[in-house]
Amino acid sequence: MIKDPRARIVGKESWRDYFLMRLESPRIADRSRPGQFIMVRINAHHHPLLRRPFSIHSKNGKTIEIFFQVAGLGTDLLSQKNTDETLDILGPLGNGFKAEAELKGKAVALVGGGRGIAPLYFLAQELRSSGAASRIFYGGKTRADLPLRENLEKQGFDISCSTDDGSFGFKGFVSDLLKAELKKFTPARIFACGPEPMMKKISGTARQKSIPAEFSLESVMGCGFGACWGCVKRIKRGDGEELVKICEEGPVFPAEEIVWEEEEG
Amino acid sequence: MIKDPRARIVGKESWRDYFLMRLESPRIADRSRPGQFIMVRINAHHHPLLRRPFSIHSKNGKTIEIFFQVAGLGTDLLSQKNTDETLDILGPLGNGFKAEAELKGKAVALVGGGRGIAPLYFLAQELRSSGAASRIFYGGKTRADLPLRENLEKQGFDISCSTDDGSFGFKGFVSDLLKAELKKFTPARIFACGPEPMMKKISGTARQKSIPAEFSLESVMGCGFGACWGCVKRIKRGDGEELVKICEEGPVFPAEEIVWEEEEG
Amino acid sequence: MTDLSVDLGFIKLKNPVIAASGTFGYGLEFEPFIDLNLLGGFVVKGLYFSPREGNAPPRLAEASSGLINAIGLPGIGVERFSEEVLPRIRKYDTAIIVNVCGESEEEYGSVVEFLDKKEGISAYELNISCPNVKKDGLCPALSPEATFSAVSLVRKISSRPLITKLSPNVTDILEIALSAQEAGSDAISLVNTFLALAVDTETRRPKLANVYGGLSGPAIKPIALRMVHQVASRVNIPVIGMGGILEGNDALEFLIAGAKAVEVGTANFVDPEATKRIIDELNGYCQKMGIDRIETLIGSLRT
Amino acid sequence: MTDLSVDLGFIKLKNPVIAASGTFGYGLEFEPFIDLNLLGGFVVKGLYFSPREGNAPPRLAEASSGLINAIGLPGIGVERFSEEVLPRIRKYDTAIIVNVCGESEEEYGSVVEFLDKKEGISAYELNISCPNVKKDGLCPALSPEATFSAVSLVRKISSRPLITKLSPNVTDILEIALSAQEAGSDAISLVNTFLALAVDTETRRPKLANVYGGLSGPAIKPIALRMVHQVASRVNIPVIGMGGILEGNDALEFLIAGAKAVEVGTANFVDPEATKRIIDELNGYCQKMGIDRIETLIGSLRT
Ligand SMILES: Cc1cc2nc3c(=O)[nH]c(=O)nc-3n(C[C@H](O)[C@H](O)[C@H](O)COP(=O)(O)OP(=O)(O)OC[C@H]3O[C@@H](n4cnc5c(N)ncnc54)[C@H](O)[C@@H]3O)c2cc1C
Ligand SMILES: Cc1cc2nc3c(=O)[nH]c(=O)nc-3n(C[C@H](O)[C@H](O)[C@H](O)COP(=O)(O)OP(=O)(O)OC[C@H]3O[C@@H](n4cnc5c(N)ncnc54)[C@H](O)[C@@H]3O)c2cc1C
Ligand SMILES: Cc1cc2nc3c(=O)[nH]c(=O)nc-3n(C[C@H](O)[C@H](O)[C@H](O)COP(=O)(O)O)c2cc1C
Ligand SMILES: Cc1cc2nc3c(=O)[nH]c(=O)nc-3n(C[C@H](O)[C@H](O)[C@H](O)COP(=O)(O)O)c2cc1C
Ligand code: FES
Ligand code: FES
Repeated sequence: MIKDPRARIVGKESWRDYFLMRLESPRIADRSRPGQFIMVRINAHHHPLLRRPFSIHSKNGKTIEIFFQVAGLGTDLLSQKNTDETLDILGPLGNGFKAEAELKGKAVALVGGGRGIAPLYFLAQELRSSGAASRIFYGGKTRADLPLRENLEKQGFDISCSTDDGSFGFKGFVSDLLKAELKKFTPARIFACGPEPMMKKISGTARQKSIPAEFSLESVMGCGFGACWGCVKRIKRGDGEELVKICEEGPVFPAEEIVWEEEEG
Repeated sequence: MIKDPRARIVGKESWRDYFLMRLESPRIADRSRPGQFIMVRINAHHHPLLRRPFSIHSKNGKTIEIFFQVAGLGTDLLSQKNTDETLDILGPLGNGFKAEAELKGKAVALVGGGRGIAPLYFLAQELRSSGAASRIFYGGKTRADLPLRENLEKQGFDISCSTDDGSFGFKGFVSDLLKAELKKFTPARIFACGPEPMMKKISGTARQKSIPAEFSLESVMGCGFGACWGCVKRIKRGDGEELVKICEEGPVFPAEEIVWEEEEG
Repeated sequence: MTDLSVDLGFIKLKNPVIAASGTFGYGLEFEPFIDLNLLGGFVVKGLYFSPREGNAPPRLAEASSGLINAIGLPGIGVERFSEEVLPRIRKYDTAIIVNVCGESEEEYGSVVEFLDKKEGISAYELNISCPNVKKDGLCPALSPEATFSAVSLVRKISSRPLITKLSPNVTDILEIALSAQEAGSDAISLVNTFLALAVDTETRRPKLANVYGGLSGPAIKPIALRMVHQVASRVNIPVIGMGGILEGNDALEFLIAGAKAVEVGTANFVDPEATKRIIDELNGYCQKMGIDRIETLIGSLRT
Repeated sequence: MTDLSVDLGFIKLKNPVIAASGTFGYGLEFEPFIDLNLLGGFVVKGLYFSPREGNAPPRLAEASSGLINAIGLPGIGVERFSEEVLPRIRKYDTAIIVNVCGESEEEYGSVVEFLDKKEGISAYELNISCPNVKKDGLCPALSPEATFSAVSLVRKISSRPLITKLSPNVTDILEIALSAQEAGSDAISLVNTFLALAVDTETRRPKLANVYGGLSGPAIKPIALRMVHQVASRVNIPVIGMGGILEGNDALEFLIAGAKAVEVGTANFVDPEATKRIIDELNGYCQKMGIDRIETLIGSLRT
């Protein structure tokens, strides 16, 4: 857990409201694993006040990347930063995905909804280098919500896409695409990140098929390093349930530990 | 009084912590007179909240210029804006200097301390075109606080400088420089802008010599257009004194109306 | 088109957006920027019976996402107001509300007595909550008894609807609101500003000549909103909410929390077109959410 | 070198900067970022007698220049604290203060009774002001009587210095402070958070599961500072000021207004090195202003 007050922006790409930023931060890059995240200070002023969490999208030597969608003021201001400006970041934070090592030689499914694709690229790279074959399922509302598709294809990943409106790939939710594909292939593990309803559905599918799964959860974070008790989610522990800090013990949890929230009425 | 939400920055120059910005705002430029000011919204967020007042430094066709020194967060953020960005501004505000018309053919003294030079350039230009001859006295702490000296010289103005530390020109306060010069020349009017203690001294000198003088006052401004009652200064009116909104009835006042604040103990 | 009108019982507003007292001058200051006919209403600067100078400068200090003011209610008094201002503003088709001040209960009474004879005023807003007049921010709205007493007195004199403006500087805002209701107030408006201090660390002096001032602006919005929610869910008279409204979304928070209308204060300084913009944004929200009548939003918070 | 130490009477701090309860975990969370020995002190997360889960999520919402939290005081209880945490933090050469909570007066008593037998605690901070536990933010610090009663009880049991932490959600903060003093508190710390609400206008639900939460951060600084000034100039015991301190200059405002020390809260989330940086900035200010002993600044406001 390192504070790097001057991580330099060394690259920036954008598609509509999606941004990919490469940050030079050797010590943080060095320690990063897939599924971990960083906390970014948006500016030195009083508003917005809190840092914002972003998954580590990739690492390459001294640099890491984040991939984000503009969701409000913080991400909007962040998207306006340019190459050669610096950012104050903390990282790497959280546990990361857990099972990479055991998956050598196996096939796995990575499912990303919208900006939920962010941590999966790093995971796919690591899985590849540890000898596992990833199939990536990438869903968005419409074609423009799949900005990383080409990048991922260029990297040679096996990728299937879905859009809610059918403007590209499978028409429907990515959870439905996965469900359909699971008739034909049985991954050793499913990794997913995206909106909770999507993850909840995938969790159901995985349980039905008895496929182990891991999910990366989100929550409003006050600190990112265990000091505020703000980011808790209900998690099964032993016989009961506990409110667990997802910045410390997560954000990634195995399917069987997650207590999904009730759909609201 | 016009709100121009998209005044485009069409030029920017800087010297250490001093900035000259040219803004394209045809309707505001059209109505501007020397001594008036604009209110600039720094950003669309919640902090800093209020607009900031800046004197109109010059106008040229569709554009006006502001000249400012970084004093805190607002001016710091403003200084980071670049050409082609837009600013939300209100203007022209305030009364402006009063006596230009009557000064045809006469000699006048314009005295600016630090950023107080800002409104005087516009005034000197107008005086010149109405046939008055300005002598400009420009004071700063040190040589670097006289960034506009060369510009003014290039424009052919008669300019004398002072620095507190003697690094350039007369060593001492610009009010002392003026006092010394007034032994040799008697302007028909003195116009001054700068820190209050400087203006107060000049006011004393002018009274002694019975030279009419006008001063541009400052105050924290909530609105700039008379709605908040925040910017008042004590002003002589009739037999008594009143608290007068300087954004409406000022910021320029004749010497005899101003009630200078007591020096603090 | 969404129906933005709201019915306060004693008056129907064309939309729930009212410009707040002390931040909208006498209305005239905003003529260059907006068409005053568009507003739900506006409240003029606080009026005492006689003209007043207000506090010594400096009167303003900026704070994080907020403004601290100790203006101290300068003004032209009821006579000049009736002669010079009222004739110029009453031509507008919008609710004109006069913010009524007093050094004593009697003065509140005489202001209302005087104005009651003049035409063109829709309601009085009883300002028993200005923190900038007495030492340590003392004002009637800090106690249920003083609130009851001031409102009762004015209630007897006034022929017009009475809105009582409350102070947030209290332990139990509901108790004060209930006193105002019991004393016959037709509505409650809240909040006035929070008593505050800012220190200049260079000079080690307060930034305001008055030492304390009142904090307004986005900084106070979450506290103001809580108070509006506490009050609106328990009184029977309409609540007008305010505190830090800069955008349509802020106004919506207050409406959803139970306010029948909102007042927009500090925002008018930042953007003299703020009230107009907020009305447009309310309209935009309603269209997006498929809401025909904005009144259906009021108090719709699902807790 | 400036002498940054401040003497609270019952304890001397190496500097006036204390990390605030609930924003500094159990201290250990900050070991990766700063040397805890540098601090004047730190207050650990509020402790009840038994472990507690706290409130349901979502627990946090950001506001303008502020943070609204309804954490609800989750924690490990006194036993695990004494066994697992205390041995690891008491080795630091800094004041360790335990923030004491209770559902009832008796529980405050039992927490203190239990901890009194453990070594390595410098003082207790009695948290009678958390707005996030009972409905509508009710807590003892809202009434002078309840404050007196809770402090008196703990005073009898505790062998250690007692700091009473006050709530800003009151009409008359001085009255409450005087009750705490009369009941034997050794110091006063203020302020805890302001009861607040934020509404999600898309879902029309409160942003926090608990509905109300407590507002902290720069937004509240001017109000907190006013309260510290009101209290410090009238009580005989030291006042520890807090509310929105992000920088050295903010801490200076509190010291000049009369606080003998300050607590730094929300800033720790924004910048885990905040306490250290603030100490450096205090030092820088003193050097620039030619101040030998920071204590000479305390209460030096020229009103
Ligand atoms: C561990 C973790 C990893 C994340 N990784 C990514 C990523 O790689 N790419 C990406 O685009 N986004 C990611 N997010 C979400 C991202 O942090 C939020 O979109 C961002 O904080 C919103 O900030 P804002 O100021 O733009 O929006 P705000 O105006 O603050 O809020 C906009 C919306 O986002 C929600 N939100 C605000 N803060 C958070 C938060 N801290 N966590 C979750 N939701 C929040 C709000 O409730 C609101 O609905 C991640 C979140 C977590 C917890
Ligand atoms: C009519 C008028 C014309 C002005 N023209 C110019 C100009 O042409 N060039 C220029 O550099 N400056 C000018 N100023 C001063 C300028 O407005 C302030 O320097 C600026 O507002 C400071 O903002 P900030 O956020 O950077 O500083 P802050 O952090 O807000 O404050 C820094 C310091 O400036 C003081 N200050 C803050 N706001 C104001 C204000 N509105 N007026 C005066 N002092 C303030 C504060 O008290 C503080 O001491 C003018 C002021 C007025 C009233
Ligand atoms: C400069 C200023 C002057 C004010 N004058 C008055 C006043 O005369 N009467 C009154 O009832 N409230 C007055 N207020 C309070 C506002 O009407 C409003 O209650 C408060 O500012 C909160 O709303 P806001 O955050 O939108 O500004 C004043 C506020 C400001 C900032
Ligand atoms: C997330 C969070 C948790 C808090 N938990 C506690 C607590 O356990 N006990 C307590 O006395 N105060 C608690 N507080 C209040 C702070 O200690 C402090 O009084 C308040 O936040 C104001 O200071 P600040 O603006 O510097 O944060 C908490 C504050 C926050 C933001
Ligand atoms: S974000 Fe603060 S504890 Fe997890
Ligand atoms: S700045 Fe608002 S009245 Fe002058």
